[in-house]
Amino acid sequence: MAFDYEKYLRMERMPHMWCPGCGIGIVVKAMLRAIEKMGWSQDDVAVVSGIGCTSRTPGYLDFNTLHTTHGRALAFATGLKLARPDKHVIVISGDGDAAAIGGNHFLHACRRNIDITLIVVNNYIYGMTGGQASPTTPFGMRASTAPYGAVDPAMDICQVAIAAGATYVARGTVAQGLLLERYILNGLKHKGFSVIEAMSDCPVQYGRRNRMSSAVEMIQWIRDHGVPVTRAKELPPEELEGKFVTGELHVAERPEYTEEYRRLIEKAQKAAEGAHG
Amino acid sequence: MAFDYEKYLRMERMPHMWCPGCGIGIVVKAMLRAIEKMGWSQDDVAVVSGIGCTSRTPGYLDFNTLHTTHGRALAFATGLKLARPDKHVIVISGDGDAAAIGGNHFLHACRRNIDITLIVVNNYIYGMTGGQASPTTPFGMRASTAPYGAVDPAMDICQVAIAAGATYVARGTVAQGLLLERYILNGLKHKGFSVIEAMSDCPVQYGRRNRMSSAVEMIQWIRDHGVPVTRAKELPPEELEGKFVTGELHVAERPEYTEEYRRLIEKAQKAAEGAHG
Amino acid sequence: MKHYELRFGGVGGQGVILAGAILAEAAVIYDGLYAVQSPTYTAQVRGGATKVDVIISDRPVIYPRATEIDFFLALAQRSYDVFHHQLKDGGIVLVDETLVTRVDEDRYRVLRVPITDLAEREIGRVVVVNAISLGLTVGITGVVSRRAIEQAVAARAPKGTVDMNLKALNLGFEQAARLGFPVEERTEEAV
Amino acid sequence: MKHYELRFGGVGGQGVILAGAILAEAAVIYDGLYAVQSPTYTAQVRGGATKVDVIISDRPVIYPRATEIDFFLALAQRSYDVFHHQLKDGGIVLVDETLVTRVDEDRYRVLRVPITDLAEREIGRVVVVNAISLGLTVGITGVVSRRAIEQAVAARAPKGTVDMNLKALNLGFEQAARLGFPVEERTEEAV
Amino acid sequence: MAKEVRLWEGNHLVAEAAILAGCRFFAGYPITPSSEIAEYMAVRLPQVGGTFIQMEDEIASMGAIIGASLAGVKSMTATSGPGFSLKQENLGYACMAEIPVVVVDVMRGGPSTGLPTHPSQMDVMQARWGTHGDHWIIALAPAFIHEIFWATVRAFNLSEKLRIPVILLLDEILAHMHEGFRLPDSSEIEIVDRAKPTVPPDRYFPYDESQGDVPPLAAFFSGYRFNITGLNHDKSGFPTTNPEIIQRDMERQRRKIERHLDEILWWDEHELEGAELAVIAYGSIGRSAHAAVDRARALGIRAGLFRPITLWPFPEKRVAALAEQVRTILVPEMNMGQLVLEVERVAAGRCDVVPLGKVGGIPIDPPEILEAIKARV
Amino acid sequence: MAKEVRLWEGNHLVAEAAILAGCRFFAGYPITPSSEIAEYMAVRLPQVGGTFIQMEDEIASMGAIIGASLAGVKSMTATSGPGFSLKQENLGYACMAEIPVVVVDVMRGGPSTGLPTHPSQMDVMQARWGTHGDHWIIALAPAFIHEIFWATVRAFNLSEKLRIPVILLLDEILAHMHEGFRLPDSSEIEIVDRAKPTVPPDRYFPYDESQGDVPPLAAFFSGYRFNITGLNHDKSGFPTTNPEIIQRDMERQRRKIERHLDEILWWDEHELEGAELAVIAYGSIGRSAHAAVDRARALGIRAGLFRPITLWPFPEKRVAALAEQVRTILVPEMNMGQLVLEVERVAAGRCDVVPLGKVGGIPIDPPEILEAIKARV
Amino acid sequence: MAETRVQEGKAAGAVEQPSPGKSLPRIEVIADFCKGCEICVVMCPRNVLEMRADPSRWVGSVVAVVRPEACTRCMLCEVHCPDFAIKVF
Amino acid sequence: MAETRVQEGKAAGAVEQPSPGKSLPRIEVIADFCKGCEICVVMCPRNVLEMRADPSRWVGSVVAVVRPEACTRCMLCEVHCPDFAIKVF
Ligand SMILES: Cc1ncc(C[n+]2csc(CCOP(=O)(O)OP(=O)(O)O)c2C)c(N)n1
Ligand SMILES: Cc1ncc(C[n+]2csc(CCOP(=O)(O)OP(=O)(O)O)c2C)c(N)n1
Ligand code: SF4
Ligand code: SF4
Ligand code: SF4
Ligand code: SF4
Ligand code: SF4
Ligand code: SF4
Ligand SMILES: [Mg+2]
Ligand SMILES: [Mg+2]
Repeated sequence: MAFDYEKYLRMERMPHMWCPGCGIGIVVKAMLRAIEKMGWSQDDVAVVSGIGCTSRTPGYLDFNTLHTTHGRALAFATGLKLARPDKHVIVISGDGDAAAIGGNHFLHACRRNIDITLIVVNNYIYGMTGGQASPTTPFGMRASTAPYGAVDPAMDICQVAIAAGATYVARGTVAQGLLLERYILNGLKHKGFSVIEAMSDCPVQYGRRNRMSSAVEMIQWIRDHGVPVTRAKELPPEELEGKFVTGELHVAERPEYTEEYRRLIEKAQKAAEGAHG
Repeated sequence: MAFDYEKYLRMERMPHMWCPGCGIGIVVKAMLRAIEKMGWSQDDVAVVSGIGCTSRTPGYLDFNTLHTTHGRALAFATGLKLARPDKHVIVISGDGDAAAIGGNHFLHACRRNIDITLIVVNNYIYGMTGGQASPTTPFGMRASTAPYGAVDPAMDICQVAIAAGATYVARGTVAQGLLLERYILNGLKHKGFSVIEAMSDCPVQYGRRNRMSSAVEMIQWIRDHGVPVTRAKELPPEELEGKFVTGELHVAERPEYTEEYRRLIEKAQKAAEGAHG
Repeated sequence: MKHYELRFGGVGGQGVILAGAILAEAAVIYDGLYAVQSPTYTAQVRGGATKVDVIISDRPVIYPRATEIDFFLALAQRSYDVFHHQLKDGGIVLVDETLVTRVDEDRYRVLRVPITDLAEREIGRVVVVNAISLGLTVGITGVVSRRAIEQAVAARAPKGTVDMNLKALNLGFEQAARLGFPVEERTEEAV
Repeated sequence: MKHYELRFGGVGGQGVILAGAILAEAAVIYDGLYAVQSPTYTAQVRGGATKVDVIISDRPVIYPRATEIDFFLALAQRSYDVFHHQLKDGGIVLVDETLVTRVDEDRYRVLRVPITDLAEREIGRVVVVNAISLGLTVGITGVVSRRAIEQAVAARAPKGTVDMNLKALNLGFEQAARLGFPVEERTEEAV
Repeated sequence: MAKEVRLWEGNHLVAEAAILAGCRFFAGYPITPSSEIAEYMAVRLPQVGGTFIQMEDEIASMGAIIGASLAGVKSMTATSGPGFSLKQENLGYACMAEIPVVVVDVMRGGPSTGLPTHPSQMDVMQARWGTHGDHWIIALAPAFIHEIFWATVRAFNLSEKLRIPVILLLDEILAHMHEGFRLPDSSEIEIVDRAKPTVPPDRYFPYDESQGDVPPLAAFFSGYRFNITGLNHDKSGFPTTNPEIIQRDMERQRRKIERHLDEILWWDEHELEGAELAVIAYGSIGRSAHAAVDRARALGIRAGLFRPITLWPFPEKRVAALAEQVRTILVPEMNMGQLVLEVERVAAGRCDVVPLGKVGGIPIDPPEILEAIKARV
Repeated sequence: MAKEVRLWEGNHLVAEAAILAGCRFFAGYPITPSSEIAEYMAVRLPQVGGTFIQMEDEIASMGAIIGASLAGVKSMTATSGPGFSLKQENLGYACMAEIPVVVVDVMRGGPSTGLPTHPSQMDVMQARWGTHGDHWIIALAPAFIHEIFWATVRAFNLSEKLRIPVILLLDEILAHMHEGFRLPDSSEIEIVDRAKPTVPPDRYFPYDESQGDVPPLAAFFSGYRFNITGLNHDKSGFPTTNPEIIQRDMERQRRKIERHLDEILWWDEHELEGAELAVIAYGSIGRSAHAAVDRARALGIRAGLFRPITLWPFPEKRVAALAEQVRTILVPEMNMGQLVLEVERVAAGRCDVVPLGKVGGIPIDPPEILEAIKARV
Repeated sequence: MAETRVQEGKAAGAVEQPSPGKSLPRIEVIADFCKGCEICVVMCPRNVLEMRADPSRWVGSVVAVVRPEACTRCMLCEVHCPDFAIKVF
Repeated sequence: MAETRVQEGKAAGAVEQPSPGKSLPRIEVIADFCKGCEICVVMCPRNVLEMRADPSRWVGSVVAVVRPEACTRCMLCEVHCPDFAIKVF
């Protein structure tokens, strides 16, 4: 049965501004279905973003929504979450937002293992500003600032997340919306910092420059270049060259930041009382 | 035979400002011995730093020396290296400088694999500003901003470097100056971005707060908590809890950034000539 | 003194801004006039209303935006609505009649051409809407010479599309003639 | 009107800044006077010259730095050299005689005590240099009451070191007496 | 219960005052000479159930306090020059989104790394103009220990009342000096909390002019679901590019300041009656000037002191009147001439305006100011 | 060989002019409406053997160009409001260390994310005061296409000559408009390179006052080994806390500007002779004002235009003289009143100074300015 | 068009046969939202959907439901429509 | 003090016996640089060095060479002196 997206949409702001075939909408839908499954009240959820096409998401959603500055969504979200650890904070970022200018906040949110879910819509490009290279633009691919092909190797956002300490890390694609939903759902359920990277298409700014001018072509490319983690383990490295691994890449248990802080408060208050008494 | 450090020191600025027993000096010496082994002319070497006790290093050394802003040494160094790819650029940073405020530049220097050698003096603390917690302060340890013990887990700088794409990553300690020298030397030889983390002591700001008030105690602690990578591979994870792994943790070959850029220039110039002809 | 202010309005992706640049190039490079092309973006991504002003003069252009517009080409209703205000009373409004339906007839002289339909029907490619529009614009206003606009269009046309674009440009001139504006003689050495 | 300006100078790590705070606390909390303690750091890490000004007055202190110093305690030559300039002519300079050897005898009234040696010899801990210095300072200047400085020292002394510090303070008073400054009667209920 | 007089370090008192003013969230990144504020907060905030977090940098700290404030928790950060520069982008966000926050900048020698452990007053213009784009901001520069306390409380109150970031400007002298102060009882402190919406959620708009120049700000998670953005927005908080809406919105923001000048402006006057020369000085140099004026008066020189505590908005009217009264205004500052520019502007030629700038990390002491006074009368 | 007239986009011409001025390094981070500068550089720099790099953020971009410049390569970055805020800390470093760099800020609506695709002139005060600490800076705001070209060349030349960061302020209109321009031949362009040391390495000091107000800057790796720091430093570039040295150093930096005002200041005057009212406007609004003045004159109104291209340092003397001449100065700007404050200061009450600020992303057109002129004469 | 099909595998457990007990699927297209991207068309494993040119729209086309009877309610079209423009009941 | 010894293992290949052919080691202490941290003392595998109190220094002590004849020139003291204060020839 059709999912009731309207419940979560600010219908007066629809249709949204994303280009025809842009994958962001697919990710947002997966996220909304996952939230519905969590059974959370809309009042208890905040959706936070930076700047970029992806980061326009909050404006369409009927939650507590916060559209911050480029790259800084996790910083704002950290304050929000610490102020109300009992509420749910979801951050949605583009690849540039999360991994270029926002790289440092990303690293440290992972390290703290704060109970926030980060969804990165990785479309290999700066969509909003007109197709400049992003840290995930694959080597040799074109962008408006990489007219001769990118000479910087692409960053593997999930690997960095794992190394930095995130405790739930998964990668899905817009070619597989239901799997993506499942990863987001598991991320939301997870206590700790969870990262879901959604490989997505930007036909207008990335596809067009790289001989995939339609969304369908790009989504196909994405489908063809994802290797499920179970299969990836069996493949020799050469065969993974130029591909990306999908699935739940890392799940771990580590103390969660706001809970640790709650414990710290108890400790401090006990010590202070002790000092008085 | 005594090493001729004076050759590389600005003797008129000595003695240096570091506290008695501070490990930074040990790292600097290892670095100077490694540079000597490279046989480089001092005119061809730049030493770049950010801000912090460690970052005071350049001021004492007779190279082209650049003391930049907090966390940004790698950004300045990237410009310097790209302007003169034929010269040698070494960056020396504290743990806060490299991994807190400088985290993003660290990530992206690793990703680009630019031929710079980064030495991180990890003393678990912000030395210069008076003992505040750093991203490497171990969980539960005290700092002036962690009076109840750190609730943030520590970052593993080397693991992040590897995940982000650095191609030579090693960890040494100030308890083993000769090994440290060897890692730095291998880092300098390596074509690509190399990271050498030197576990070091700050008796004044870290030790004092954590029941190791003398340099000797801290250096002992460091010696006792390092596990050589060969041995670490054989140990169960529990036994590595609270320890750090030393040795050459990662060595890989990947295209180096300035060389790729040189190729790009050739390509662009050929294309432009083609367009004219 | 020749001083002519034109505005092209459309939505992001239609390419009116490029069309404005080509017209300005025709004026500056090929006719030796002064010109400014000055675009306005109202949204960062596709689908927002955009406009471009082109001011052509035989003296240096001081203010780079149009304030008393002689000619307004509107390829989208939204764009017409937002951007027509600075048109002179009695100024010419040329609209794509399938896309723009509500126009202030009392104030302006309104010309209607099914530009997009023509592009599809006659040339078979929607992208040539701009070339047709340029033909129409120059045909109607005579603001630059036919030869200049032909050269400018040819110089900007992507490889392999020069003929198609010149054909479309010509179609524009024909449409202008159909609306009663005289056709300048064709320059054959254009390419 | 009582208005007294003191300066303690040393190098980073010696704790003169804390000593200044204790003296100011004695004045403010225990003697009900006004006081400002105002430190200067010349380097961020150990070993640099540091100073602290303490201004004690029976009226609110306006300018928080000393400008006409009555009393200067110098525990390091470097500190003396850098910081003695604002001392009044004829003002008192108290130096640790093993650490500070060159003093402007003509301008100031110079008092010499081997404070660090005393700390080691008599108390067995260098850290009490500050407590001895405070005893000397108060003994010489009488700027706060003996009782006040005792209370202030006791309140600030780390757990388990109160007695040691009070002993050192007393040693300072004794040294002051030795230099010819009258000893205020001992307050026993200090702790 | 009346508290005892204690010796307070300026930085510590800022932190304690913040807590008394209701601050329950602090995010910061250490930097000399402001670090003691963070360190004090790290100890104290958890004791009162609040949260201290050391972020990865100043940018993140600024973002975090805006996030926390949006959840209804009064928030603060503290920094010094280099960090203040880094906070500018997100500070502008707080201006645009009208989120109450307090930012302490303890001024040290600059520019760049400058003189980290020495005082300056070099960030005065940056406090007004540091972020890009038009914006309004309040900056307070207290001088005495009690003013540090009350300025901190007032910073929170103004911030809450006007939905505006308030900058507290200290200099290193004030930050590190210790002075006696008795903490007031909470009953002695007036605390202002931001207005909460009175309308039901479906009629709530976070920038609704019809609710006054300062529309109420609902807290996130309080049942009012709305949108906040750093883009220009309409009354509902959604992006707009409508020029009229934007113009009106900016004018309302300016009005927030203009209509509340009475509450915002705060200054001290000393010996201005009959003065022929006025010294305008603030922060620790305000104290130096006070002492200098006393000495001048003792010499029979008709000098007086105008000591603004609110630097931004600048007390234009009062200074204009002063310029009418005196022949000379002398402006000593620990910089190469910053606030003096504003004094010149406001004096508008009515009297001579003389800068007395000094850099290098040492304060301008009373004798120096006295000299300058003497040279001008 | 004389080049042909071409239609140039403002942003592209900045980039091409930079290359002609000798720029061989560009580091940037995309942001509307400045991105075309980076995109053009990405194509063109490698063609001339230079280097373009897209950094991870604006902070890194600013750092990278300082690094490259220190290696002797002329360097530039370009950004818009939010990115300009982020560059401030390292911009201050360039001031302190006196490293020549050119920073382009294409102004869009602000504050914060504001109106990314619409013009403003809201960063004018930030260009002067955005970083912490005392510093001096040059900011140029061209208005016509040829001025964009020559201002870019001049930005590099001044930067090299004075060892100072130069800000090129465009607004979105100028950045995106296309206008005809013939690129000059390189023989027509005067190019200034920073002075190289004439002393041997052991007698070289990068801040040696005895070498003049602008001591030569050796390139890294050129055999001169020296130290550069953002701390206050002595003549050799090593940290110092000596107040006298610092005061002298700062004064020398100020002198760099004061003694070269003739070369730095650049403005255009139009119909000022006999004017009773002067309009002061810059950038695209300078063009609007020009048109408005023409219309006013046509109506017999004695209005004139003063159009500063150098905004910082502000052409104080000329404006003061103008204030003496006219009854009113009108200052239209696409902001809520920024440069007008400086005009007020300099006018010092000699005439009325009337702001005409407007925000919302649409320019102030000639009719609006004409209206304002009429209302005032 | 077979080669452009992008399908989500069974792994996601979503592709089902129409169950006889239930009523026929109803597929709703919100034409105002549809941007004609064709994703739903290629996602559909049953060729239920097709693109239809519509020059009156700036995007040029809109989706049309051409074989509703073949629909298995697998939801892949709905899940992958980026524009919230198609609903399967 | 044995328990405070911090030694770099043979792995580094640095600990050697004094070679009889060479002249006796000369150990130079630059007293002005020595900050009395004791690191060289605990690093030395041959107990060649010792700390000596020196109250005239703000750091309170300075290193002294007490058994030069035992030195193997292993360089561990020099390598680990953070203050460039000890040299072994
Ligand atoms: C400080 C700052 N720098 C740059 C920008 C310009 N900017 C806006 S979005 C963006 C990148 C968008 O790319 P990404 O994060 O991948 O999001 P997408 O649009 O692709 O979804 C940039 C560079 C900005 N708004 N702020
Ligand atoms: C932008 C900015 N923020 C903060 C500081 C203050 N600061 C100087 S050094 C430092 C940290 C030093 O720690 P680390 O990098 O670990 O170096 P260490 O002193 O321990 O060698 C900090 C926070 C600064 N100078 N600039
Ligand atoms: S530009 Fe790319 S990312 Fe942005 S909306 Fe369009 S397709 Fe999506
Ligand atoms: S504070 Fe720590 S890191 Fe800094 S010099 Fe002292 S011991 Fe070394
Ligand atoms: S639900 Fe959609 S995708 Fe699935 S069969 Fe029906 S029309 Fe096709
Ligand atoms: S996927 Fe959605 S937007 Fe795309 S064609 Fe189908 S219904 Fe239309
Ligand atoms: S070289 Fe140094 S460490 Fe080695 S034996 Fe000799 S004195 Fe000891
Ligand atoms: S290691 Fe160096 S500084 Fe430390 S005691 Fe030995 S010689 Fe002195
Ligand atoms: Mg992207
Ligand atoms: Mg450290």
